[in-house]
Amino acid sequence: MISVTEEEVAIDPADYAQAKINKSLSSKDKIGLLREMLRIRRFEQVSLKLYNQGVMAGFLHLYIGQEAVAVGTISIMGDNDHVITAYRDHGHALAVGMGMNECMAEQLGKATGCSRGKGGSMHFFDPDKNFWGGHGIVGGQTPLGLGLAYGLKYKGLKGSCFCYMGDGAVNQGAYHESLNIAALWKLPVVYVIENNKYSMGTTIDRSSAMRNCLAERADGYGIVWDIANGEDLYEVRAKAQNALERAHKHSLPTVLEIDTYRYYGHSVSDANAKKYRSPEEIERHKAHHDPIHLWQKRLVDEGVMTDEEIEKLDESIKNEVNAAAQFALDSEFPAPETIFEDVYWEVDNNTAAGSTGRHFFGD
Amino acid sequence: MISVTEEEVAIDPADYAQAKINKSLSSKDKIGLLREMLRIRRFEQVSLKLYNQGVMAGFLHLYIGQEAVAVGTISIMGDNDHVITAYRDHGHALAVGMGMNECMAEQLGKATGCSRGKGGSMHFFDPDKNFWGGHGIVGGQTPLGLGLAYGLKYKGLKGSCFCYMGDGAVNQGAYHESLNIAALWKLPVVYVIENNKYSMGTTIDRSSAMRNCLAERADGYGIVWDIANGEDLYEVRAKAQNALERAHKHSLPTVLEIDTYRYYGHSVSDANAKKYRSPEEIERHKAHHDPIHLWQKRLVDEGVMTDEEIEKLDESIKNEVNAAAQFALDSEFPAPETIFEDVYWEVDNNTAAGSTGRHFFGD
Amino acid sequence: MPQITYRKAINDALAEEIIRDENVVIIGEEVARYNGAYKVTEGLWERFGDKRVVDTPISEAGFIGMGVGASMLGIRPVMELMFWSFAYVAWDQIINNAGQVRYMSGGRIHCPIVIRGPANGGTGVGATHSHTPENFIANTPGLKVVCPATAYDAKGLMKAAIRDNDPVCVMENTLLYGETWEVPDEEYVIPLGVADIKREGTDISFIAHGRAVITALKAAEILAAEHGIQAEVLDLRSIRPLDEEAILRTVAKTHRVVLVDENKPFCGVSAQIAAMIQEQAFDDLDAPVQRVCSLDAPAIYSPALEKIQLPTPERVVYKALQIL
Amino acid sequence: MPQITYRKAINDALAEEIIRDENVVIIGEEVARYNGAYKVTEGLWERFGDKRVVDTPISEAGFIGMGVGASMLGIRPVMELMFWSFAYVAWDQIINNAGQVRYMSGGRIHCPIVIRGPANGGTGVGATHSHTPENFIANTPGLKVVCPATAYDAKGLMKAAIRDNDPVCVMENTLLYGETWEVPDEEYVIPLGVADIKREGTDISFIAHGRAVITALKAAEILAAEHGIQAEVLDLRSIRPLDEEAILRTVAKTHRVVLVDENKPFCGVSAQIAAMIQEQAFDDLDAPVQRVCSLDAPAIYSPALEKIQLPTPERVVYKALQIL
Ligand SMILES: Cc1ncc(C[n+]2csc(CCOP(=O)(O)OP(=O)(O)O)c2C)c(N)n1
Ligand SMILES: Cc1ncc(C[n+]2csc(CCOP(=O)(O)OP(=O)(O)O)c2C)c(N)n1
Ligand SMILES: [Mg+2]
Ligand SMILES: [Mg+2]
Repeated sequence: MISVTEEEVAIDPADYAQAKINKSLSSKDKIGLLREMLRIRRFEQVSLKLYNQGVMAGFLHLYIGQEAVAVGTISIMGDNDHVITAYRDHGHALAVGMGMNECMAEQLGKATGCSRGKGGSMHFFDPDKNFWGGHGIVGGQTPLGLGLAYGLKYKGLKGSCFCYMGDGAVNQGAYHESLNIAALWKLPVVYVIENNKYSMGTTIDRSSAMRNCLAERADGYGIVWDIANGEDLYEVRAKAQNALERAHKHSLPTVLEIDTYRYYGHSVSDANAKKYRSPEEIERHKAHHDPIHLWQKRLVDEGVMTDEEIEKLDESIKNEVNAAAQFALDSEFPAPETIFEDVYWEVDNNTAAGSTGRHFFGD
Repeated sequence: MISVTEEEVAIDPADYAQAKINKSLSSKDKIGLLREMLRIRRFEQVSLKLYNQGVMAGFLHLYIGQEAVAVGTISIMGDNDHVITAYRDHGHALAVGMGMNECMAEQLGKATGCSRGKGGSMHFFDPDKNFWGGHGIVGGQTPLGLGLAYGLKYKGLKGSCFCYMGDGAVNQGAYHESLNIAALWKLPVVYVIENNKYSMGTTIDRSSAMRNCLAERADGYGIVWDIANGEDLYEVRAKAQNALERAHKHSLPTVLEIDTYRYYGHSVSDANAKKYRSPEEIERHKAHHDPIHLWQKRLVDEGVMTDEEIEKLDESIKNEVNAAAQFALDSEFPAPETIFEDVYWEVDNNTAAGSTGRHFFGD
Repeated sequence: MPQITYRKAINDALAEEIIRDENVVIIGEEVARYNGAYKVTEGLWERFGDKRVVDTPISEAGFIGMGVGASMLGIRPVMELMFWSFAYVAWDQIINNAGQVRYMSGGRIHCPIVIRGPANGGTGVGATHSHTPENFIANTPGLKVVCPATAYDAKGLMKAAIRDNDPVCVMENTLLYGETWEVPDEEYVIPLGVADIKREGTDISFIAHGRAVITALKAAEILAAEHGIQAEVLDLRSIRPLDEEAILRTVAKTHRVVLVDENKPFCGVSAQIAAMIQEQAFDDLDAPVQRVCSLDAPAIYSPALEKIQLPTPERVVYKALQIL
Repeated sequence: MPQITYRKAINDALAEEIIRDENVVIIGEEVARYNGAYKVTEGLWERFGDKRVVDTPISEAGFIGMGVGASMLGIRPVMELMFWSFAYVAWDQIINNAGQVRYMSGGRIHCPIVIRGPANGGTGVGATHSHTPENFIANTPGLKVVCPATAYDAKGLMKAAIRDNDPVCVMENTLLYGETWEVPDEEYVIPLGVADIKREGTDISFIAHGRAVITALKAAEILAAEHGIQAEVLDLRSIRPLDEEAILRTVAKTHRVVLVDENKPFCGVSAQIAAMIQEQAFDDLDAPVQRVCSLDAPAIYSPALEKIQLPTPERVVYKALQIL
């Protein structure tokens, strides 16, 4: 089994900025990465505001603090690389290029939402952008990610599926079944464990037995694994690139654990967010480990941007988000009859199969 | 985490006969071990005969070739050590001391069966002998075994649960969930992987990705694991004893993989038994790796028994089995009204709860 | 009588049973230090400690199966599913292990386990989080299922469930957790299998379980106020065992029935009740039994539509008027 | 017309669809080299090779979910469950992923997956191996379910299922695999949602699906021979979509109905059919709709009793005579 790609050998682990995938970044690219991270953060801040205004139902799981994971990994992807994640999905959705309007509208349950108001915050989808959701059952997306990788291989495409999951999700059996199949059949799936140290209010040591880290369980299946520091965009990209190449060149899976942190509670309704961890811990992360601040500092240090330019970029993004919020608020709720749409393809497409026999019951 | 028991350090791996648990065996004990293995083999041979006569329904999974696993591991157990296994359960049932009569009758679906004819070959039970089944869903018993260990610990008892499973069963997610909980909560469960190299017609390399062996996946959870040669009763006992002590003394789980082999097909209806493996392979095992022959040879070498004594023992066991077969054949089928018994404890025990409201529907 | 919430009533039931029986243990995700995702187990870990209130990893198949195994040894685990929707990753453990092990062992084993948690739509959490599997559970001989509609019932039924020697699935409702009802201070237990007339009436019977009872009661008020029609509201409380006699009594009294049911229609609980009534009370019926179920699509997120996807008092009234 | 087995009919359907569409792939435990536990996929691996016929580890949640994921990309996996009973370890993947992902994505995704395998009791394999979850699947909008009763239907319905762009669950029956029926050489497809009158009659209607159709036909023969009564036997074939019109037609014709159903009674398929008939054809009925289901206990092993636990022609005849 091939465990190290050529690229990996070439990387000086001390400086991920020197990795080929990072060295080749233009200034514009680097600014683009900042833009994507800021778009996520601002989007979510406004989402939180809207949630608190009572225009959103259910859960709102904020990604704030974890932005470099989605942006870093997704930024290296090509046409045949696919993404699937759990309910904390706004970051990935925006990173793959989904529009803020349809994402915001989805959260408000509007007809203009990316899932026509049927999915909500946890269930963003955009297959046209290779984004397969947004899944609410912990670990439930891990076999789907496997299947996307299987489909790519079946079709003879050089691609991959990045399947994101939390540190708590590693204890769902379906994930292990998926690891075994991925290794056995050499499927190009990359399981990205976004280790933010908590599953709801449970610290990682109370939920997971391990030797050194969660990714290491991959050893049991002969799968190559790695750990990345999720506050460093360069490192995330370099290590994700290794996984991507392992998928593209060798059609092999990887488990990539990325250390990260969420600033907010598990979801907005998590009143305990400051009970199971100390306010100091949160502040420490904000002050010293914030992926956006650290990236901004890099860009300034590298002379790519000035503070003023960053400020300006941020302003334009805030405008974009506010416009999206307005779009969402102004949009209509779906019509009642749409309840019965999007259940069956055959019915929606008015085919013979969709018109034969009764498909819906009751009234 | 404690990984090696004192006993382990003391064992010369080259000679498991010298392990304390084996050195303390009297001649009578050693003969007893042979008796148990022979009882299983003869029981199953007669079961096969009966199956072929058409008096048995469903599946018959023979344990022949694997006898040293059940007998070796169960022979070290005490009052608070419990056993649960899959559908290939005759060996474990007889080894815990269940009577041949009720086991044979169960296979014929008779009222005198250990499960009153409700379980059949795959579902032997005898909680009074700490034997919790006989389970048909692959891997389904692994959380139950965890629960027995949990219950023991909850009650403050120094005990263990040995949970047996096949090499194919390691790919069920519930097993991994169980491993994590076992390690996290320090539960005295021993997962015994009876690695007979095949899950139905699938060789282990086509079903399981691994580095070196299946048990090694335990590493990912920080669980101690070991491999034993299942043709050597001494080795099985010595290694099981390590696991047992780890459970008793430290309330820690173990994964113990035991190399073994089944001579017959997956079940009696497995017409392919000679397709997915060569007749030579089977013959080689019978000739050189049979746990009963090897044990008999040991006993003769050690001067514990003569060939004639072995022959006599075997004869008496054959008589026991034949009598059990007759018992089973002579027994009555359960009465039709028993279909509705053993569904609800409260109904069976005629309690207030069992008599309130309708419990059964239809007619 | 004091007014307490449905949530507090369950919390009290759990606390009382923990005190009463040393084998009762609360197990589930976030039930201990976090006080429960919906705060049903609030304060229990602080009061009763690590042994009696246990947080689990997110491994429903593992820990529910573990509870079943422990119950075989005489432990009485009360397992929380954060949502009953998550039962589907543990489905084999629930149906096959909790549900069949007594039978397959010829009665040698029993499983005094309770599996509880909310099972409802209506809170904007989408299709995967809004399942109502009481019909699936009730389909399965060996399992019992109760769906309390009030705080009073929730407490009494929960205590009965915990004392029951068979596996009992208790399906609660997040929309009810914060609602209050009168609940006496004195101890009481409500036996499974006893339906409850929540409102007397003469003209038509509404039969329901869980939160649909509240919907039916609202519909009854509308009917009375606007049409002078007196609907009787029968709360099944327990689906299996089922109080068929109470059902037949109300049918014999009113001759007209609307079933209100948050299940999806196809093979929902109300399908069984309708089939049973027409079979056993054919001549008592003056009109076909009507059903008001959740609209037959996966649970929609959009809050505006989600509300009308569940049975509404208006839909109940409409159906009632059609057969009056 | 050639007589072929139910097994062979499915095998032919799979082979024809593999040839017709390069995206069709057969995936499951022992389906390739072993030819399938019940030999349904016999010879396919030899003919079509590793890419099109794939053996899996014993990881139903993993591989069914994988199939769902692949289907989202346009692959058309035909997944074998060795028994439908094993679906319960993959229940979340089936209900939530196959069943809800189209809805939750607002129609952006569809899952042209088929999940097939036997779902029946009667073969001495005990409670955990004898589940018949067609009622659970049919309860779930987003999923479809068909239960063929003959070789002819099995082939035609399987081909329709594979061509369908929604997830279809095909529930076969091990007791039928070896039975033979006439099946034409020419290609044909039987649309889902079309019931089939398997026997014309005027006096009473037996409505059934799967192997219960055969039971109903036997009962009809007995009734004709011994009582001169002509029963019509309607085979639902597909449970969801359901041919309600055909049901209402036969009810309007005979005015008396016995439902024959290997499901357990509580919320079984026949509960839904009974509820529907009494609601939509109340005035057509001369007697309550009767149900003959599996006796309401986990599937017993004992071969003697297992036989009578399933619906028998005798029980159908008995019920019929009660309302004639
Ligand atoms: C099967 C299942 N069990 C429980 C839940 C409830 N739940 C949702 S998120 C969550 C915590 C997951 O934590 P983690 O995997 O670390 O992801 P994070 O929220 O930190 O991103 C839980 C318990 C669920 N959605 N699905
Ligand atoms: C969940 C589930 N899937 C599939 C099966 C069918 N099945 C029964 S035994 C078996 C093979 C198991 O092999 P292994 O675990 O190696 O045990 P062995 O038979 O070799 O003792 C299979 C696939 C089942 N019973 N349960
Ligand atoms: Mg986390
Ligand atoms: Mg094996």
